[in-house]
Amino acid sequence: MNPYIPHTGEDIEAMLEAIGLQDVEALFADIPRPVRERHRPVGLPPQDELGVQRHLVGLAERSTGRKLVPFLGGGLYDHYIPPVVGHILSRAEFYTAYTPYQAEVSQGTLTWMFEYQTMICELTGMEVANASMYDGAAALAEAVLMAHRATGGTTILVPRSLNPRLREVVATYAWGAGLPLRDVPYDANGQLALDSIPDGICALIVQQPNALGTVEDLTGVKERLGKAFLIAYASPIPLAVLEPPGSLGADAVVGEGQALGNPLSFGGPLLGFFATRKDHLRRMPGRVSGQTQDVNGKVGYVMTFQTREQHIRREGATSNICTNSALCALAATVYLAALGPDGLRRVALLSFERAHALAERIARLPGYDLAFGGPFFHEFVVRCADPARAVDRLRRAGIAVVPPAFLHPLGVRDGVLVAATEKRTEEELDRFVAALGGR
Amino acid sequence: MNPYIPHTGEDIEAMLEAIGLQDVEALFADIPRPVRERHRPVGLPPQDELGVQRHLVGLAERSTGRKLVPFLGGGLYDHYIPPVVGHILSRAEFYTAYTPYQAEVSQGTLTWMFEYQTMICELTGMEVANASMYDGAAALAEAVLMAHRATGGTTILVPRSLNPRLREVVATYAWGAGLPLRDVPYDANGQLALDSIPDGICALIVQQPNALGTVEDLTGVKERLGKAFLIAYASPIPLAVLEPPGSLGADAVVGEGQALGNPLSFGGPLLGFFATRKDHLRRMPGRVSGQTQDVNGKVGYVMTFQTREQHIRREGATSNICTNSALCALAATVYLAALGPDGLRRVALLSFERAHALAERIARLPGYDLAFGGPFFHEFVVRCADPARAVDRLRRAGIAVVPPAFLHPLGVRDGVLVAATEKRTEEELDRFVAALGGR
Amino acid sequence: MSTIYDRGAPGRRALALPSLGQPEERLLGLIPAGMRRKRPPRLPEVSQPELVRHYTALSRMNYGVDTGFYPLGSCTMKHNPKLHEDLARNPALADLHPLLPPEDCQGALALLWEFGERLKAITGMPGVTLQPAAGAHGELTGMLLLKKWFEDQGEERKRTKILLPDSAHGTNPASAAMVGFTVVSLPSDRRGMVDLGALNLALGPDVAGIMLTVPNTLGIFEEDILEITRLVHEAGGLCYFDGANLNAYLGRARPGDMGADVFHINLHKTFSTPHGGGGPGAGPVTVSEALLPYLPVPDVVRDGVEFRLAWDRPNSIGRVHPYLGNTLVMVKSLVYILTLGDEGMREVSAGAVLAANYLRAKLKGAYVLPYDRLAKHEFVLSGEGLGEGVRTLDVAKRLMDYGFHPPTVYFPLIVKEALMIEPTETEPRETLDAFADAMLAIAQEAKEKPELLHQAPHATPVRRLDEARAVREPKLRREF
Amino acid sequence: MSTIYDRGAPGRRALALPSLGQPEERLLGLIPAGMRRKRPPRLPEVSQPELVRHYTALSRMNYGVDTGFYPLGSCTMKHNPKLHEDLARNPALADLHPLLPPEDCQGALALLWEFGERLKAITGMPGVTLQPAAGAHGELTGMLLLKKWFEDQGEERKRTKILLPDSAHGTNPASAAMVGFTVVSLPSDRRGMVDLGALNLALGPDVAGIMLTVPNTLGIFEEDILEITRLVHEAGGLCYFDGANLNAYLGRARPGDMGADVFHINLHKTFSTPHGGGGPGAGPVTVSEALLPYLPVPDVVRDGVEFRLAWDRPNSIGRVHPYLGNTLVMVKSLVYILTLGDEGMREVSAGAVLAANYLRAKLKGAYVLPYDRLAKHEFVLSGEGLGEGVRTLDVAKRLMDYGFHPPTVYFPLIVKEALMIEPTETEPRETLDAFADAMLAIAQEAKEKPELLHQAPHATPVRRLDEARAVREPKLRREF
Ligand SMILES: Cc1ncc(COP(=O)(O)O)c(C=O)c1O
Ligand SMILES: Cc1ncc(COP(=O)(O)O)c(C=O)c1O
Repeated sequence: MNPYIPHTGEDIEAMLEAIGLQDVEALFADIPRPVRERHRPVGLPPQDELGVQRHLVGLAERSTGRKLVPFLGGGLYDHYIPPVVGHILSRAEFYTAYTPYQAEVSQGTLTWMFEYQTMICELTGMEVANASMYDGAAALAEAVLMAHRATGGTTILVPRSLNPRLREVVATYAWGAGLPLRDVPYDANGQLALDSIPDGICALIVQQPNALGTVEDLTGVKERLGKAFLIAYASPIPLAVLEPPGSLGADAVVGEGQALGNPLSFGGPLLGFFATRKDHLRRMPGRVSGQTQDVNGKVGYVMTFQTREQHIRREGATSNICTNSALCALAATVYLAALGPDGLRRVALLSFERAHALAERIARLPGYDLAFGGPFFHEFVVRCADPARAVDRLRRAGIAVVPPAFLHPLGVRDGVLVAATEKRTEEELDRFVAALGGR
Repeated sequence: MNPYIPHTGEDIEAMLEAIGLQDVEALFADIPRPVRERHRPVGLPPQDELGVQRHLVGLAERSTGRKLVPFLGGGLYDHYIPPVVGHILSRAEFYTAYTPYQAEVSQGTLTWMFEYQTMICELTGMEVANASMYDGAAALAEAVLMAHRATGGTTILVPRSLNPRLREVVATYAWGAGLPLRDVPYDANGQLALDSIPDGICALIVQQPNALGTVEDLTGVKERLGKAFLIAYASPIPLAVLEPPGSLGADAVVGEGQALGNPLSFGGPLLGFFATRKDHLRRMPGRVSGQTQDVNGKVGYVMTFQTREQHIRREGATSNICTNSALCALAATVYLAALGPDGLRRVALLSFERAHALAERIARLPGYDLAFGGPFFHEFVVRCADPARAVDRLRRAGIAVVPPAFLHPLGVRDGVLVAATEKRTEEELDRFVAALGGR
Repeated sequence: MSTIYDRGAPGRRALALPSLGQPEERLLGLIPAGMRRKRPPRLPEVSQPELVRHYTALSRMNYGVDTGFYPLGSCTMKHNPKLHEDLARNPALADLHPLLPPEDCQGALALLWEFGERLKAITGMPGVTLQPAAGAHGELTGMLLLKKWFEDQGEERKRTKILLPDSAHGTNPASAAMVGFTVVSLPSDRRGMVDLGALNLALGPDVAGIMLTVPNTLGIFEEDILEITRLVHEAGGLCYFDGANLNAYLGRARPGDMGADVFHINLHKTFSTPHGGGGPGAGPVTVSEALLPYLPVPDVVRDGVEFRLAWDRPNSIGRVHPYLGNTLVMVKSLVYILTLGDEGMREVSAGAVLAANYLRAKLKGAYVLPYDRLAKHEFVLSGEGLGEGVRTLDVAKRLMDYGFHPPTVYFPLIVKEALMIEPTETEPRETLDAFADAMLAIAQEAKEKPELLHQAPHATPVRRLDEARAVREPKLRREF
Repeated sequence: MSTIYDRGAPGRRALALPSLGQPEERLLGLIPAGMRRKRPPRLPEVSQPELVRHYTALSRMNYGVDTGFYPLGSCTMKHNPKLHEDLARNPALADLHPLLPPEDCQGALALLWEFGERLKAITGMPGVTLQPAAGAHGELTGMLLLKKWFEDQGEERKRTKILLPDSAHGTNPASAAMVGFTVVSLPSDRRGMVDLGALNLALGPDVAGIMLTVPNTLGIFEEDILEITRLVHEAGGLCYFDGANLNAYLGRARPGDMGADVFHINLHKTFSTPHGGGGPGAGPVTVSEALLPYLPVPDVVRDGVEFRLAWDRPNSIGRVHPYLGNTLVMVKSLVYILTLGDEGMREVSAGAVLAANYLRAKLKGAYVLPYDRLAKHEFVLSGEGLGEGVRTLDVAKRLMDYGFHPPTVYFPLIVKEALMIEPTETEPRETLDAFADAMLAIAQEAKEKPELLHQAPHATPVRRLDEARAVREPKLRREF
């Protein structure tokens, strides 16, 4: 018997009898015969757990990358995940629940959503946040669509220093919605070079720190944009130390929350966070948990402002999103609660320190230099004559960095992107420098 | 601040004030000054999680054994553990609870204990079982002590084919209790050669299958023992297929339950199971869960027959055991429930089949033979001229077997002990045979 | 409920972190003063014991598949096999960075490739993209594919309408709208199926396509499905299939054989991945021959025993995901497919449809069953006429007192006071019986003691919550 | 509660296993007919969803440290750090077979060696064995060591008595008895400490030694400890220390400096490993110089950077464990020690003693406090005189209604109606306050509404259970 289907022969007979049918096939009589006849099996026999497990583990372990020391960034970061996060995420009551449509039996989910929203608002300096989007790219694309709804503008200003993966996803959504993108260059520091703002602009996207690793200076930017949206795409760990875009006038702050207690996961699932100002609450995509009371006056939480959502508003909804990234948001919540303000700051500064220690040592190597002069956080571009060769040397020393082609769309052809987190040890830094130095 | 101690400076002050003390040191004024002064620190600074984790994982991964294919037995076996077992064991309500002294808030533990006792009785063919002992060896030693209490006899008959680790532990306990051991030889089949039973015997131990892997024939043994105890030490997976010692007159059936859903754990924690006849209930060591009712007549479970136990009976207790192996017993319970009668039988037969397939192929190799002619289950002794060399060949092929010295106390100096479980693949068998055959 | 902010005290922490090794100021000096944060984010300050207790307590206020029956219609809340969870936590997958060069992530690529092949075979369609992160994301991808197709046909400006049965899920119209399509609603007929007459009237040169759910959200298989897709194709349109209900015919029929051009699959429904209290899921999309050139890039391609990423698709709609999709979710579904095999997949749909019809038979006397025909994996009752002022919401809340999660309510919209019940194949008959008994008891209560329902739930951590108040006085974050 | 046997149906199963590949009979033929099983064991037959729900439901009826305050005296129910659980599940440890040759398990040996060294330093004693699987097992090991020592001194037949304060834990006399010693009870004096006069009287050439608990089970430090051990040693006896209460002075004092010859450590108390609903724990034993030659074999020994097992101890008592002890438990405690360091260990004892005295101060007005002195990590109240027929058991059950696990009750035996309260260092002050409030409220209830206590608990999955009935009509297994 199938271990997931508890119907014995006797069960099946009794159930068929109650329905008034002779056999199981009769349950499918309403599927047009030609459709049933055209059906072809996949060609797979049922398998036992041992066999499937062996197959899967065998496949997974073919990935040599798991043995390399990662100095990989490019949007996702290898931070330490405290074991307590995994333990909470393994609580079956959390992970085997659906979206909390029925509040009274979902107070666990609704309460942490409320906590998560608070934490995201605090990190970003914003007033309201939703309970998650698929990933940072989707959050950014949705912010663009929201800006369009709010401002009526169409053109989106996109820095050349935007992470190319983000750019590609935003471009897809924007094309669908009929919104043109326009490039904004960066300067020798690797920072946004914002000249004049053309008319009819819908929004400017700024990534903080940007894809070159450079910290942007957002002061005065919103003032220059006027009604157009300032959309900040912010990296959450640096936000512990950097001025939150919300305090600098941003209309929406979105980003990728993977770094907050979620594994790299080969790129999915991820966690898009989305925060904005109260004024835009009714334009915001996604689920929101709100505090209320029960009939006895006891505090409780419900999903609220659902009239924005697809299941009520249908084609008029603020987004089509339904399933989101809840469990990853729970991970972020537990992570932030575990670290607290001091711990988060510590992780940020440790990562900062590792990156700067490494950058300094690399810059002293002959033939290597930092590509940009601007301030950076935990990621930076190394300039060298032959990036492919540099990466190859690192690889042979058991070190992984993002392939140089990643930077090509940014106009960087002589660079290697390097990121560090608090997990990188002195010994690993030594190994990195030694490999580059050719020793 | 220490992450496990939530006392802030303010908390400490407030608590000291409530107590009426000035400082924390005053809390220790009752420890004689010379004792406090002689204290020397260990010399360890506090460490962060990342560092400790790195240290531990680093140490653990120094064990090359984890990369070898195990054909290891000798009392512990590498069976497949269905993931569902680990998921249940990770439920914090189970693993962070103490012994269920307070029944009304411990129905989870007490209910599974009742289930476990039922399953052990069914497996062994006995009437009552306790809720676990430390390990099989301790269970066996306690059975010997119980036999002594029950029969008044002192001499324990111990087969030469008993697992030497069991023998050593039993010898230690028996020496403590003043009970002499006497050897019983085995025959050319590797089976118990029970001649005459001397007078004043307390008990005969029989291991099923024994340490040579051989299946013992227990028919008629109890009859010959008379009042003396027949104590069977049985391997639980083979019990799915072998006649339970309880049906063959055994007075106590004990064993090592690791194979039932518990990892090898480098030998600990393990799971001693202990079953006996109703007559001996009040002589039995260990915790027992019993069914009863609450004031409303609702069925519930409590720890019962506690007057046997040390906390009530003190020096008159049936054993000193307090903490046992509860969580491992829960693993066994979930394992047995997951497999059911058919699944357990399947695992037993698959292991049997793997072992026999391998034995047949080895026996066909020149220079190798099966050491004993008796029926075996999933473990057997290969006879060869140079066991060390054979083991070395296997090791170079990435295969681990029990070091030949394990068999020396059994009088086997030309043998290699080989075990197989349902996890061993055809490819691994091929590799084994090829390695031995010198190809 | 109290939140984590109500626990703890300043200075407490749950984790021992490495020290910085140098003064903060030295490091901070490297960031321009204007970009330095003035005020730290207000985050909880709790010790590890407090942290663990808080979230353990929260979890215990949740209902999940592992705690009980969860017949939430349209959501396919089936058992989540435990093997899947463990495999997805394997560090060889979970700790893999997606920007590693292909030669260093062959295992992950192999797995994604195999998964894509399986989905193509299961749906009978020649192309697949694994990027969409959920069903609605798959719908968006599908709508983008339609847009691209008509752009390529030079019909982009003409074909602006998407036909949508009135029983459709909310994500369908919302997805169409995101790509600028106008939604035209199609009425259902008395059978609860697409009204062919109405379809014929609606079709024309301005129609880009139709979005169909098969079986539809009433749980009814569109018996005219071949006719419908033929008509749409003849009118120059394309057929989008919402695959949320694939559990109803898994292993027995394929959308590719029904005329689908695009098909999304909610892995968190049919393919057993847990829903995580809202997500993450995954929504891979399979497509017909015609749409192959437009699929997102990159593709995972097999070259002998090696796997690589291919970008050679000039007409692609582009990326909808920054990497390759929700890999860790897909692993679970791949394991599920391999475990089931063809036989198991047939058993899944058999079990799901059997259970739904069994419950339908048991409940149809006591509740209004607006469309009384053979159901597939779910069926829809109405809470109308149960008793004095009793609404479907009351029935739902009352079910909680009986220890069950309520069905989906007030959807689909075409049934008044809808109660949409999807038992799935993973429930033992005893559970179905107990649920039916509770439903029957509630119907009785609705007549005899309606206040029991109005005041329900009684046995939950909180009593009925005031949703209006949450909107009237919005509290969407803790204020300090 | 219903058991797993009440779920399921014949033929259901929770796991897909490989098929056998050949007829069962062929294989079974290899086993002599008489030894083949006639009737399969009656085991549950359940599907995976049923299995998971049953045990999840059972778990939810349990109280654990992760769900709330667990002041069970003498059990040190502190927080169990989550890092420990993950590290102990590392396959490099968990899947390691103990019979591997030492060269293939260097990691595990290194870890055990390091752990042993740490324990020696913490206790200030030169020898250690890691074999004992629990505290009582350590006691047994200790008693065997004493027996061996006296055997070696030729005094085996003479030294037959073990002195035991009347406050001792039940395992102490039981362990002494297992090795054939006669137990002689020593009265406590008014301070709650060993009565030196009585000790002097009891000592003599027939005394093998004393078993002491420091601080004792009243939570009181034996202020005369140096005098006591001196007297015993002078009389030719040895001193066994029960280390269950090490949490009281961790990092501040060492049994080796107090005159201990044998000391057992309950890792599942002081060293934070979870108790698992009864076990497993571990009870390593450290010993004085004199007893080194008798320790169990083998020993883990370091040779440069290599680790090996050493058997060269001809006077060893032999093995008490078939392998090297509960390695996976020890890993957790090693991690704990490394995380805390010296400073953290001092904080542990400070926090534990602070919390105990804080509660003592708060409760002493409302409950009888028979020994009113500075407590260490725990203290003992009496439930006497609370109100009309109210017993300690009633207080314990009533605490459940307030959401707390009751303290240890009716132990130590020298306090009537004992309530033994051990808060540990891992509880926030807020929790201690809430517990104190509940205790005070209950004391009030005992006077005003004693029936509330007699009938307690009210808010648990079952109400008060009939223990007498369980003995009268024993049901110790399911009957079929
Ligand atoms: C019929 C139908 N279509 C689409 C969706 C949206 O899927 P997702 O939640 O995965 O985005 C759902 C989800 O409930 C659904 O039931
Ligand atoms: C004082 C004391 N000694 C000994 C023991 C026995 O220890 P274990 O349960 O580890 O065998 C206990 C356990 O509660 C105890 O409290």
